[in-house]
Amino acid sequence: MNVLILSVTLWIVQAALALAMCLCVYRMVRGPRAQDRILALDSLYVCAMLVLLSFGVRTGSTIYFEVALIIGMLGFVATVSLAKFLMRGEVIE
Amino acid sequence: MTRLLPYPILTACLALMWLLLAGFTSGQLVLAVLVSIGAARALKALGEVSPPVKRWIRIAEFTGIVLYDILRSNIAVAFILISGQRRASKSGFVTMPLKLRNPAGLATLAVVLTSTPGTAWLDYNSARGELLIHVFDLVDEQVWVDQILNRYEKPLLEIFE
Amino acid sequence: MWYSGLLAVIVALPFAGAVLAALLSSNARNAEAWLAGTVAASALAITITAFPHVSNGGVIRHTIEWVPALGLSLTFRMDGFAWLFSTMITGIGLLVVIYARYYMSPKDPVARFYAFFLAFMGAMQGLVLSGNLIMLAIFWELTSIFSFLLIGYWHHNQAARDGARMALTITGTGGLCLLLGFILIGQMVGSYDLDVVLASGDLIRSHDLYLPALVLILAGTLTKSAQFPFHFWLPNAMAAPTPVSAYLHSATMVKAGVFLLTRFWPVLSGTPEWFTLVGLAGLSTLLLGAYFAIFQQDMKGLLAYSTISHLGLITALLSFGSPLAAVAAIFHMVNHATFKASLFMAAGIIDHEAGTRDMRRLSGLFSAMPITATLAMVASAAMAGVPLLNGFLSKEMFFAEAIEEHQRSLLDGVAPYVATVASAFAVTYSVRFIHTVFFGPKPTDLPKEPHEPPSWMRRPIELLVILCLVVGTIPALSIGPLLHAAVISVLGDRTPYYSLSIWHGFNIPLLMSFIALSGGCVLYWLLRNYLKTCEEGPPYFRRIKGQRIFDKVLVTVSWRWARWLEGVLATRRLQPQMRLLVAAAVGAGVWAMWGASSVLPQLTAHGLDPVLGVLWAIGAFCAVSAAYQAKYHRLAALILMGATGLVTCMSFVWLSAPDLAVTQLLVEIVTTVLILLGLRWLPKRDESIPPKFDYASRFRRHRDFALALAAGMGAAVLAYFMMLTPVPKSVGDFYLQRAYSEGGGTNVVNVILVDFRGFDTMGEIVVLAIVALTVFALLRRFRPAEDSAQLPYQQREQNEQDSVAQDREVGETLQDYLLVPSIIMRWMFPVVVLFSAYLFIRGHDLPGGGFAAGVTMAIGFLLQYLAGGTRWVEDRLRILPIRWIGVGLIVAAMTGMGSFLFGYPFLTSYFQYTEIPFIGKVPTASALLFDLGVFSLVVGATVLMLIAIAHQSLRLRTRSSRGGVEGGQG
Amino acid sequence: MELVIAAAIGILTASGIWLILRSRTYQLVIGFALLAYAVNLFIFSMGRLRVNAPPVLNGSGPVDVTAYTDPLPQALVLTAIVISFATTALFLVVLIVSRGITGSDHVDGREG
Amino acid sequence: MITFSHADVPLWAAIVGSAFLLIGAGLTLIGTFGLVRLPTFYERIHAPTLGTSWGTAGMVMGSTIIFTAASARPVFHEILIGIFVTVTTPVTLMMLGRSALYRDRSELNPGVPPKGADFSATEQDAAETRS
Amino acid sequence: MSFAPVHMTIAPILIPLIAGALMLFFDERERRLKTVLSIGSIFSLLGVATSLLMTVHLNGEPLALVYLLGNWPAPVAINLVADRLASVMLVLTAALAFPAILYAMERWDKVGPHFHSLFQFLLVGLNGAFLTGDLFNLFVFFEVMLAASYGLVLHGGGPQRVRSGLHYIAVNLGASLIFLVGIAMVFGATGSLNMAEIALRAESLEGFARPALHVGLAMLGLAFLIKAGMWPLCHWLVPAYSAAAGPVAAVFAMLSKVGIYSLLRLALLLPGDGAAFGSRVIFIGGAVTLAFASIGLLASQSMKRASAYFILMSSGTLLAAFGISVPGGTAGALFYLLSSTLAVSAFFMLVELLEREQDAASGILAVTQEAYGDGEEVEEENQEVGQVMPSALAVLGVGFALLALVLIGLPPLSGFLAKLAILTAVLGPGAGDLGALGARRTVLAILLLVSGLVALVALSRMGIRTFWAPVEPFSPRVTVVEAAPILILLAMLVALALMAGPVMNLLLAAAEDLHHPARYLSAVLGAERVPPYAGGGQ
Ligand code: NA
Ligand code: NA
Repeated sequence: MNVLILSVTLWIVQAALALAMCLCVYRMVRGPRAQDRILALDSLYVCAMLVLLSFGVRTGSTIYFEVALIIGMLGFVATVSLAKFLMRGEVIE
Repeated sequence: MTRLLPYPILTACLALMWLLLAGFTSGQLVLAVLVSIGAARALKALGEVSPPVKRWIRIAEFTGIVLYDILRSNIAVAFILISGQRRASKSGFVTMPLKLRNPAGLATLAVVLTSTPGTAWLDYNSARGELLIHVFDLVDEQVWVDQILNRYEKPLLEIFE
Repeated sequence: MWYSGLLAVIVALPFAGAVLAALLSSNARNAEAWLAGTVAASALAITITAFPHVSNGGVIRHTIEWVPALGLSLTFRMDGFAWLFSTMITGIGLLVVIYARYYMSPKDPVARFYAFFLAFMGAMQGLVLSGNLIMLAIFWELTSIFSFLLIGYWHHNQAARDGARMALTITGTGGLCLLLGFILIGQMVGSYDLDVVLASGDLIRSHDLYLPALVLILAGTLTKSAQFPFHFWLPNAMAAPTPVSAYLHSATMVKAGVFLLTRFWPVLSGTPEWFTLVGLAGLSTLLLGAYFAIFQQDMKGLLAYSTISHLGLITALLSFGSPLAAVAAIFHMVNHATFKASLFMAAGIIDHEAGTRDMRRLSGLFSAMPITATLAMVASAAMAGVPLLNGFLSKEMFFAEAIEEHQRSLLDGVAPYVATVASAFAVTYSVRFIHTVFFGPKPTDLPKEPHEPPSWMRRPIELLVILCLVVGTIPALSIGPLLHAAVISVLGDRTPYYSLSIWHGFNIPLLMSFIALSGGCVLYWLLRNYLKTCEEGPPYFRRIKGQRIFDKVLVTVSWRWARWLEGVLATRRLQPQMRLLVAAAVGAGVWAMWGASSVLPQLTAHGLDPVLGVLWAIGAFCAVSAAYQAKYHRLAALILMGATGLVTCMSFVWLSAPDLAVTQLLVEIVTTVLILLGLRWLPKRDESIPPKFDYASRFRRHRDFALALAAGMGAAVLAYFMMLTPVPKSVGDFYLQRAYSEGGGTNVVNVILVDFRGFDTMGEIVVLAIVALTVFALLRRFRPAEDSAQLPYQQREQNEQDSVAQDREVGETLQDYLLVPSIIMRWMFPVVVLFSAYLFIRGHDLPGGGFAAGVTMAIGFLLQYLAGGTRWVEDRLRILPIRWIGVGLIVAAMTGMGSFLFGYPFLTSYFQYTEIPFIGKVPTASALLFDLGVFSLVVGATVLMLIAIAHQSLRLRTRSSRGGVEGGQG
Repeated sequence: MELVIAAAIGILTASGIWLILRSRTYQLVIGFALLAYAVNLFIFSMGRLRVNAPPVLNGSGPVDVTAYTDPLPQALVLTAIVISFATTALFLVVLIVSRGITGSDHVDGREG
Repeated sequence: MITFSHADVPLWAAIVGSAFLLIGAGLTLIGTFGLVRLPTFYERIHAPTLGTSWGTAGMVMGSTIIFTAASARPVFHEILIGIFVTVTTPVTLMMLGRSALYRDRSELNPGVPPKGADFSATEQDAAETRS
Repeated sequence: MSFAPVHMTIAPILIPLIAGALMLFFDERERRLKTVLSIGSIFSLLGVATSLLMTVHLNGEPLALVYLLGNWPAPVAINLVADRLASVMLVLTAALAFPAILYAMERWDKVGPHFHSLFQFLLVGLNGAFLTGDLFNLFVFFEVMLAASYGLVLHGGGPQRVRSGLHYIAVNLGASLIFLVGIAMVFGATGSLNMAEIALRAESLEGFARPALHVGLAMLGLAFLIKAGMWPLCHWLVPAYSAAAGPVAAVFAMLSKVGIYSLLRLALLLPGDGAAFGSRVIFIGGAVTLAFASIGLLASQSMKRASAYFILMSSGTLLAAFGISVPGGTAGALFYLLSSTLAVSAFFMLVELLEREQDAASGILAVTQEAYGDGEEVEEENQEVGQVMPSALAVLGVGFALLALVLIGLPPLSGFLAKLAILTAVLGPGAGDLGALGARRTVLAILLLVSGLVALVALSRMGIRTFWAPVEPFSPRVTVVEAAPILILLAMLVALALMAGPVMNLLLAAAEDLHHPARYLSAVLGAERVPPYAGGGQ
């Protein structure tokens, strides 16, 4: 029972998150402005992180946790520098 | 003391983080303490001053409020997004004057506003102490101004100044 | 017994002399002359003493090993024939040295002259004394090289340069052919030793490789002795100083060709091929040379062509293949050497005294220089083949052989007539030479007032002329024994009976001589007025100037065609090269996969994970759109690339490679920032310029698309089949089994990186270090292009707005912008530091490790630069990335070498569980120390790269602020 | 699964190749980055694909090698990632410098 | 390192955990849905916060519950993810929003308050956006 | 292991590595110190390499010194193999490095930062590539070598260098990716990275593994051929090498040989005596390259460009000679490799000295740019100049002439002996029956002849233009330090000619080893770990 519940849930969860990623990518490609793309990339990172979380649960292992953690902790560096590039035309002044 | 342990709270949090990551064993505890002291000194090198926290009690209270608000606005925004009646709600920019000047306070406010679906921190003019946010579901501006100033800024002022 | 080592000495002596001569000061004329003279004389002396041992068939050998593996040894070998030549080389050499002492003017740098001269003499000696084919080829080429240097001696004038170059090109090429021919002979005989080769004539003549070998060797010899059609270099070599002409172009170098023909006569001659090829060359040269000689106006030119013709005569004799002809050939070599050398010297004297060699200007010099005139007359009489002179004897022999029937062929038939006509021509040009120069009216408008030269300048000529007379009158007594020695050494038991008497009674040869003499005189009488005025070169052939043709061909082939071909075959553009690269890769793949269809594994439907499928649908889509956007929307392309990287990282997680995922992710972040940093310096791409859609560019696009598609499909197919084929027994199993028990870590990948294959990691960090240093070095001297040499427009605009607003300072926009973010970023710093420490420490047992930790740390620093800007950070943190790099390398290397102390190889890891109070058992592995080195290096390298680029903005600001434009806060 | 990864490799390779055949230096940078992904995946796939069998041992004791995926390709890919990161960085800087000196971002340093 | 098989998860934990997971995933999906559907950037910028706030929270709680229950000892480290996401997302969004504002202003696009506007100006802008 | 200490085998990699790393602790002003360090390292390299050669050559047993890194058992560990060929290459590298560094002392090491470190790291890469017996490790050292070469090829800056450097890097990045794919396929097919093990397993492959291995080898071969500069993949080489600074170009003469070395090594290790990469393809490629190089040589005006084409010429010759894989030919080709490499690198430096007058372009420009460009390097301003050499022109002239002899292949210097060795092995006595590969032998012979002729024409043209044509002889300002390296290399060439006997025997032995892979296999796979080690073996 519990196995069934978990597997079905995880199936749905991952499907939902995968769909979410697709939507992010749509926005990313569609634009229209750079800020939209960056925003999309940011939420793509978040979705990816959540997928990895769910994957951890699915495989019942904590070994993939750090990857998710790195996305959560450092993923913003990329998007932040992109944003700053838009504002200042330069990442490090 | 402060030269060895510049930021006690931070150090503690770091140690806790280490333990959360590496597991709670005596050995890890020792390591955690050593490493977090080192890490804290790294921050010291950047010459960061630890924020002057006045009223510790208010912090918990404030946290509660925020979590509740976040949950509420999550539901609200989610509802708006799925229910087709997009037209009903309207969004717009709101400018408000802030008394809050303390950077840490501002940072906290920023985190709160951003984490709350429905409000987005856009611009803060330090010269005028003027904050520009974007509100997703803008029924009445004043309501939002009041909420932010009373519900968030006031406790923050109490905490930090 | 004569010490054979002396052979090496008489070859080495001139070379040693050359070195000495080169070292003497360049205007010590007497010293130089004495040196050269002594060398020549002593070499001559030694040679002469050797005569008894070679006089009847004896051979002296002396071998010095050089490269046994190649059958190449310095084998000196002297027999009668070689002795004869050695004597001529040293003897005439001595005379020329004496002559040159007076000929060369004080202005000339004589050191160089004598150095080259002696070196050439040495090369010539080596050539004639070689007992090993390769050694012979070596000295052969050396003669070409030194003659090049001698001809080009007066390199300030164009003629000398061209003549020298032409001589080198032709004779050098001939030499290369000769070498190949010798190698073929070696193949046939199995050895390069001359004696072995001479002993196996029948084998060679019957071998399949005989013809190619023959052709190659003839290419060498005929070019060297200026045989038609390779004759044209010799007249142009007359730009050399006269002593050089007298030596090289009469006695020695040009004789090398016929020398070699004679050397190999026993081996190669007697076949129809030989007769046809050699005979054709010889007879045509004989005739044409003589004909051309008549119409020369330059005395040396006339002598040059006559030399050509006489060499043709010798060649023709050798072609006949009969022993008697060979005897005649050898005899004529000697005779020609004597009279031609003396004539050249005489011409030199006239040039020297009268200041010109143009026979149109010279005349009636007899009264001015009677002795020289007399000598010249005798010598040219010998050249014309007048009785009682040496030239007559060998020419008689030639006539006799010409009549004989050797190989019944057309050539045989025409030989006598050609011989007669040619020697008639010889008489003509000889008579002309004497008559125009010494007789007739007194010369007018000569550059100098002619008179007899210093007597020592004449001595050599006198000696040679006397020789002509002596040999011409009492041949049997004078030249007889020497000739005999030479003949038997060449012909061995085939030596025929021959008489050197002057009178053989009335016979056809005598008749032919008579016809030739009288006919020649008559011909000159007819032509004399025409010749007084006519321009250089014979009628009908004047247009065809060998020189001009050669130059034209050379320029066309070696310059025009070459440039054109290079243009066709090479490209200086990158895109074609990349296309070739890809095409080659695809081609190689297809080539290797050809016919593999039989062994392809059957496609089995493995469990497809829909989520992974969706992920890669995203990844692929992003990759393709990145490729599509990269030209005009760089930022978009970068973002899409980031998405692809993210998907890659996720699939690493999916497929059980957490370490890869971690590393990939971190590298992803750094790369993005790096590229952003670079993007600032790239020019604006405006879409307003629409991409070209003409036929060519569309074709190019389609071709590239096809290439890309092919490569992609290739990679996919290979990967797919690889994944479906059963796993071979991989070394990975070993790693899995020993990682913990012997490597002391549970994260096998990390144990591999720091222990099993730590050496790879070593190299990898070196690469990282190098790249960082290179980046640093490159940017040290970085100059931005004009349009990116100012602040980005955003900053200019914002600064401008700030300065307009009353209540704002310039740069406040930035301050407000970063007010909150910078706080958070700063507070993240300790967190990142801690996390990097965590990644490092756990690395050996769980995903992480030195590299991941290092990059994390670097990102921590990067965050601070982002938040505070370069100045701000560097006021607070003193990061010395290059030190980090150095430390990293040293630590890693030292850790590896630590095992030396215990007598173990590099990087032998040591680990144990140590008991520490409170903490308990902790694994202490030396590999961890190694990983520390990696960590330090990665931090240093990454930071150095990022900061080196970031600093450019700072430099720009300082420069622009120097220039007055106020930059925002840095 | 294999099909997905193979297709991924193919598409990444194709896009990368297409880009490195173009004329703008920036396109080459992106192209090489994409190709690096492709090659890394390619090497990785040589160890065949396993889900949830990371080569991280569960403490001591005898090791059942079939329970883990082949660690060697992963180690190789790690090295490859680092090296391709380095070279990409270098190439980027070179193109910046070239753009600075020649004034053009064309791969040949001059338009056309 | 902790590993468990789904069989070890007690039923209650499975149910509760799944609930949280579903909520988290759902909210995230809705957020990205908004990212696609909303007309202007300033509205879209709200959408991802669904994912970063309660989306993440839900997933984190879910996995925490399941891991803790399955491995019969507290496994809280997922909390860190929640914390860091909450702390770092604002940085991105603030900076991004500000950049967008600057760009729209310098391109004089309609619908954004001009530089240094006082309240009244902003009200007008709000009015514009409403209409 | 006779008189070579155990760790001698890895010393050629460690010495320059540590030297290069130590230099990083001193800044640019302490150039003297860095120079001393690098010269010291090179000398010790020379010593180590020579004694390695002695060890493996003189007492033929063991055939090769095998070094198991990390003391792991034979097929698993990364292993270094110092056999005759490898040791010869090591010696050659060190012998080239010293003059190059000497030459750089005069000016080039001031032109940009970290020249000496990069140079040392280049040596690390080269020596590693020669020594390693592991496929992936070979890749790593290739990358070390290339990375350093990227740095060095751009050393001195200037538009020409940067432009050609960009192409150089782009093409070689592509090549490296192909290399990786090749390694992956080979590993996927055989499950091993150890060359010996791969060779062993290659015989007994069935199913898709066999074609997979072929593809892998094809990719590897392609990568090597790109490095070697085989036409039509060679267009990056000429501009890059001719733009590079003198000393850099001088060592780059070695770089192009690494590809050929690896090709030879692998081709003869794998079953089929050189058929692994398709010896026909290699022969044809080599022949075409040789032809192309000859054309380019004729077509090049500047001598620097010409010297770059000489690199291609030697690559072509080597490939073509290896394409006819007979031991004697291999030995001859190896002799040619030694001779041409020394000659070309000397030529690069000589030519720079000569053309420095003609175009004071890049080199000087770079210096001044560095000196006066930035505020940072003002100290460069007072760069000391060594004492100028008397009668420079004469010395350069003689040098040019001798190098020309070697490059053309005219007697009596090593160039001639090299061609003789190849021709003798291919056509001469001991070539056996010419029926086998007769066509190839003939083509090779003709090409050698023609290329020699072409070199003769081109070089005589250049020499006359430079030394004879000028009305008043120009007097190049050459310092002793700049001329010394060229003279040293010339001395080496002369020595090579004089010592040709023993050298040829050595190379024949090396070739025999190569053509009997069984020896290599037994040496590597039979290598013993140092006891005691974990898991038994006290
Ligand atoms: Na928000
Ligand atoms: Na102002």
